[in-house]
Amino acid sequence: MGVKNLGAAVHRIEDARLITGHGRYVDDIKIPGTLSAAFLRSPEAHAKIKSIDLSFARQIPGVVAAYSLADLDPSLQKRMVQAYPNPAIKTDITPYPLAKDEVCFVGEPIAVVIAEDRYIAEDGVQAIQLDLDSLDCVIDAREALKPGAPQVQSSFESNLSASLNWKFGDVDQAFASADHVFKESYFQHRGAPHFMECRGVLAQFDSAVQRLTLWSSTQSPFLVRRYLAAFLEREESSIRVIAPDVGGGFGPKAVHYAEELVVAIATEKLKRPVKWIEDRRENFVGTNQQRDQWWNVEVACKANGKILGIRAECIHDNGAYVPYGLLLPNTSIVPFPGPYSIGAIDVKLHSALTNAVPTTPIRGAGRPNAIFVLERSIDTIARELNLDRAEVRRTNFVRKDQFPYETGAKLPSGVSIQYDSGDYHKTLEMALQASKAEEFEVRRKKAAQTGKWLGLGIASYNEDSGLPPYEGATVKILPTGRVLVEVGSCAQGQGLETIVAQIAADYFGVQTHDVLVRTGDTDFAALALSTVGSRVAATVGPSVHLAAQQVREKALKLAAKDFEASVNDLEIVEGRVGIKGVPGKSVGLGDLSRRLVANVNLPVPSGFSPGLEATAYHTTERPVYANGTNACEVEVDIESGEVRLLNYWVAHDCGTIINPRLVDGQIIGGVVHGIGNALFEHMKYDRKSGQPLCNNLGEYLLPLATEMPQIHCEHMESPSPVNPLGIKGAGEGGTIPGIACIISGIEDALRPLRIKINEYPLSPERLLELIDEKRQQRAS
Amino acid sequence: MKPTAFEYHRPSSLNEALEMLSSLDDAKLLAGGQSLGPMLNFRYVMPENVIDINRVPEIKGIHFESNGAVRIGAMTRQYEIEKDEQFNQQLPIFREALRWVGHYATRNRGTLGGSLTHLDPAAELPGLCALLDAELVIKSQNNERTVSIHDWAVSFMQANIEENELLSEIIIHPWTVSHGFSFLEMSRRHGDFAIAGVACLLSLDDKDCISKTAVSLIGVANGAVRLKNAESLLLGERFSMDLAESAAQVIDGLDAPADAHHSGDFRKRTAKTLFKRALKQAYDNAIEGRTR
Amino acid sequence: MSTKHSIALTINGQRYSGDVEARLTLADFLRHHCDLTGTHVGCEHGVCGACTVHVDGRAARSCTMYAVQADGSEIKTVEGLASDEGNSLHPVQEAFREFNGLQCGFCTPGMQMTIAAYLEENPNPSEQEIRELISGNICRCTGYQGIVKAGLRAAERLREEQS
Amino acid sequence: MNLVNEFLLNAPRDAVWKGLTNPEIAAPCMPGTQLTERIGDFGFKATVSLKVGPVKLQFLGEGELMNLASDQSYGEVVAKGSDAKGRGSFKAEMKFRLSEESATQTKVQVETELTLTGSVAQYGRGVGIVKEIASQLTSEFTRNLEQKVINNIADALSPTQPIGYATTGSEGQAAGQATHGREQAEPQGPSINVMQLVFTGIFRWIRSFFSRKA
Repeated sequence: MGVKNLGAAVHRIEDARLITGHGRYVDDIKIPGTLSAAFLRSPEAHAKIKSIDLSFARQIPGVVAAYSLADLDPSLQKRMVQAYPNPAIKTDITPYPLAKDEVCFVGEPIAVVIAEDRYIAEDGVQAIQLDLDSLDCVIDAREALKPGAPQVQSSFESNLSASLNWKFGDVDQAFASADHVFKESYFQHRGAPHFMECRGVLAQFDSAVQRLTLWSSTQSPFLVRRYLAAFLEREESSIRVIAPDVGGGFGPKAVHYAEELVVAIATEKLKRPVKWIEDRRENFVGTNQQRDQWWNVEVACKANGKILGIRAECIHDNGAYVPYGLLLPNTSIVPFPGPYSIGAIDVKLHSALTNAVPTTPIRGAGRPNAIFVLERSIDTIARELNLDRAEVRRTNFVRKDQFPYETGAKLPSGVSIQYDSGDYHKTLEMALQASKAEEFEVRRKKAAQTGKWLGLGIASYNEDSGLPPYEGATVKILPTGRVLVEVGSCAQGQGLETIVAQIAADYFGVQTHDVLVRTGDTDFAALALSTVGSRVAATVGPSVHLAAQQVREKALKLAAKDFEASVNDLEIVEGRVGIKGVPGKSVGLGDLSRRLVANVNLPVPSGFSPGLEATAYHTTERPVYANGTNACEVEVDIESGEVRLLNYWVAHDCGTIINPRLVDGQIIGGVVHGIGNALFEHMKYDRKSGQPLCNNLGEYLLPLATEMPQIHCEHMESPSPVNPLGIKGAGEGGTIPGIACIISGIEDALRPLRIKINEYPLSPERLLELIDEKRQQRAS
Repeated sequence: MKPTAFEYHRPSSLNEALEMLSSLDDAKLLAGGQSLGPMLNFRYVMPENVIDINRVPEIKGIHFESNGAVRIGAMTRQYEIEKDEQFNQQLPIFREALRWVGHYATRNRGTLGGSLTHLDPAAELPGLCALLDAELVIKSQNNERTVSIHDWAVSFMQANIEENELLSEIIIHPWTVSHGFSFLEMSRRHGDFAIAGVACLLSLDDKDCISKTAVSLIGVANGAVRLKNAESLLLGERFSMDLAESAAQVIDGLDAPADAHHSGDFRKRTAKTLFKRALKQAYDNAIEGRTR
Repeated sequence: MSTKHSIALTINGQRYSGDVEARLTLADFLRHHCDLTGTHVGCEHGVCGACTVHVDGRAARSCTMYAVQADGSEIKTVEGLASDEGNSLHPVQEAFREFNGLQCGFCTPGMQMTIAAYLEENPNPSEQEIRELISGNICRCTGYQGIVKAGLRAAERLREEQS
Repeated sequence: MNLVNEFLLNAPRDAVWKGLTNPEIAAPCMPGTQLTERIGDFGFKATVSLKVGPVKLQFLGEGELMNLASDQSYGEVVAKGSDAKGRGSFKAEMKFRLSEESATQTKVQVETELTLTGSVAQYGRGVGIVKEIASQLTSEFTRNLEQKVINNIADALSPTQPIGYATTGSEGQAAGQATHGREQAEPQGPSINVMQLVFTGIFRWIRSFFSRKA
């Protein structure tokens, strides 16, 4: 098979265009005559709309149209489609494409102005006369669930969006037989996604063929098409959705938004292409976020730290609408028991509507939250029983000989949860070794002599990545002999084109640059779903493998027929099929492909279907479990409250590595996202008025290069038996344990003060408060 | 995030600029644009007229006077100050502080005058000007006046300047006595608005007692603050951490507003921590300078 | 609508002229009037750095500058970073590719333009200096590590070229 | 946000009450405010101009007095307005209580629940500043009102002695202490620099603090 591409650190094929400024993001696509849209968004967290007067906006030269919901066809004045219906949703409320008579969060789209350019469109928005009647609002999810709380939506009496329970084993028995029970409360806040390219849509309607084409900065072109078609009551085939180059996604771009609908409706009404590019201020109030969770957790364990059972209850901030089912709250409870063998789990979650931007998954979704609870619990046991933190993990880990390990829980589909493969003990040892944990106490003492407080953080995790059920791929040999791979799913920086090319290239003995890869287009033959949950490598990858294998077999079979040889005697080298050991006798893949593309009345070779191509799906009912342990070294300045991250180590197992360069990139980027959550990012709202308080990148603190540590990656490969390539996901593996690891390090640094840290983000001010509280407790 | 329409004017001389300022209604001066640009894009500020003074030659550049004074044109860009060797020999604290002023690319456009007139409470350059008792030359079509930096801030982000006036240059008298310096700042991330920052100059006499000192504080109150009473507590004393601690108490008396992330009390606490450290660093630096 | 202003400037060595409204940002002028879409717009308030270009040889945010201000200036964008169109890459670009200094690619042009300008001034930067340099450019994908390495490697390459 | 202010006015309670409950007298006492329309006995429309740093805001608003106690001890004002250029809006619900300190002195307590919305509210660095502005506005208002009331009752003896007053923010911090003479108390024109007022107070206080110690 020549040089093996799978597993090699090849350079990305995407880079050639991206480093030279020739990428094509949605705002880079130029169609002559395109109009620009701008939205009027609610300035209030909750209000009745008394009136919307668009007349001044419409008078502005260059404004082509202005619409509120009332201006749309009556058939379109309805709520958007629920993306993930779930009978557990008590308040199944999706937004209207433009608000009808009530607005429920700051940023909710109310009206749209469409103009010759964005400058004029914004002038139009500014000219809209909006009259609102303020209603009481609630931002704090705990408050929202209290009797007498303001109603988030007038149409619902309760703010409880759903209650979920994740339960298996005999929890009462576990607690009854425990030597110790520890109770802790946790506050977790994850912020906004802040991909660098905000969302954007370009739509064009071809009235001759009645077909809508939509370019969207999305993670899910197929789902956008599905929900557009359902809302517009059109055939899916009359809509084409393309994801061009997308500048980061991290979850919220997987969701279908009102702006996609409004722009699609407008282009058809106006018979001109219409574009909407979200600006950063809109992004703060218009793109879904993740926010608050409050947890009460009880852990029952034996004297040696072995956990018998966990009882937990969580209040989760749902935001104002439920556009994406219960995916986010579910991912906060389903990860239990994490990498640990725990016999009894009872986790309840109450998802509360609040008058804020809806919450949907961001990098890791609810998993970092669940892992934070588990990892803090492990550290709590170690702290309270005076045990070594690593040892408590060893005591509780699922053992290598237990794989495939059934946790005892079942997925909503009824399939039992089964951890596929791994060696959790080994990645822990790898992380400890890499971080020279054994000598850490020496380093701590040395630092203490200069007044510095050093801490070592540890956090382990596993992740249900590569989520079921399928992604498709088509592999085709072009007449030139080059290989074309089309996958309907798309990438937002992960390097999908490169890994797809790597997987395909090996079947044809070619290099990655001989493989053309096209992604993110609903016009492709194979169905696709969504680039979320670290799933694409583990689902698209095996599909490409299956399709390429079929094409290879077909090519070999055809060549065998020509050469009158056995398929077993043939090989494919550099894109040519030849007979092993017989130099000079070979046929190019392009020639073979042309033989399968016939002319009228000229048959294709008998026994062969037309086309040297195949479409294949890897379907699965189970996810694959990436896993690992992170460690970090932090330095705390207890006078100023500042935390410096000195070093960060990752030992992880994402199964078969397709490209170590890309895996490192995913992991390191994920860790930094976790660092952002742990120390910097906080989407603050005024709790009374519901106004978001830091709507700019100067005040919403994304991680910068200056505060990031050196991040070192160690790989362990335990191929997953769930897919033929053994691939597991890597996209979120840095983020999921990252938060817990940093907080563990800070708590360890403050060990002499015996301070518990049960929350994040942790600002210097909050850290000093915790230190002060402890000192006051001690004094009294 | 596109600005409202405005009329654009680009004077090529100071006189022309002053003439425009006096004749145009609702006019805003555009210097480096690193604060005004965002304000315009956010539509926080919607002026009818924008006067771009980037091509007014009279208000650019650094001049060293024979009397020791340094005159800095208001339109001198922050990077030009950072790069000027003679300037930094005399005023090394500037280079130290400029590291914290925005970022590389914003310093390429941002100007000293722009920073002083925008007057963000956390801005570093007004803090340095307060430290060095800078004098600001203000011009209008028919008038010229000089304002002490200490009379410059009249309110939150509001400088002592009328709508028809222009800040043309900043005069600084570098300390001629041998001294140590320090600039410390704490922000959540590099280049952010400071939670607090402290600038300090300090001279020692032959008995190691503090013979002259200046300390200014940014980010805490509504503008840069010169801590004169702390300075007087330090004068004539030998440096010790106890001395620094007691002088730092003056910060408790300041009124520090909160923002979305930090309380006023935390700003003061941070300021006190930095004050002590800056003083120590300036003292060490002074000792070092003397032995050099 | 306000008065339009005629401007003429050089972008990547080519002359451009046009009539622009005063409020048109330089970034939008480059992207939508000159079709140079390599310059990206990430925040429009001067924080993220995605729109960084060179104005008369110095790195500047093109979102907080107005096109009319660039009248008579020499602008360089990512499309003009490599010395000759098409074939060769600038050492910064090569290093970005080599060290995986990008993922989604959106911040990349601004990062590259920032680093390229800085290396002209400081050919031998420390890692800390590179980190401070790019603290004015936000990347949400890479965690910066690849970018920092790319910056150091590019500096090395440029020094080799000079000597 | 909640703001609590307390003032002592050198005027009899009856006069203060009459001024406070007459929009034509009371509304223009708010700095930067011009009454544009009177609606019934207790309603009014007004424009309010503020300058916060570089941002010039002009609110178009309306207000109404309500729940006025017959014993002249308590009343409420609800005022709201939106910036003419769409940068946000405010709503202020004020409860005021009057008590007679002496025949010529009246204590006024004002509790304000202030809500800001829109982009003016969404700038985190402004959070603390808004509180100060609001407190200062209230104290300026009271000061202006006092002057009007004194003028209105045609007291020939205008106070020559400076009157001291203190304001208390809801966090119990003294926002400043200042003295003023009559010339400062004139209601301001349609556009004044509010922060200038705020800062003058604070700045003077900071300086006085230092000069005390220096």
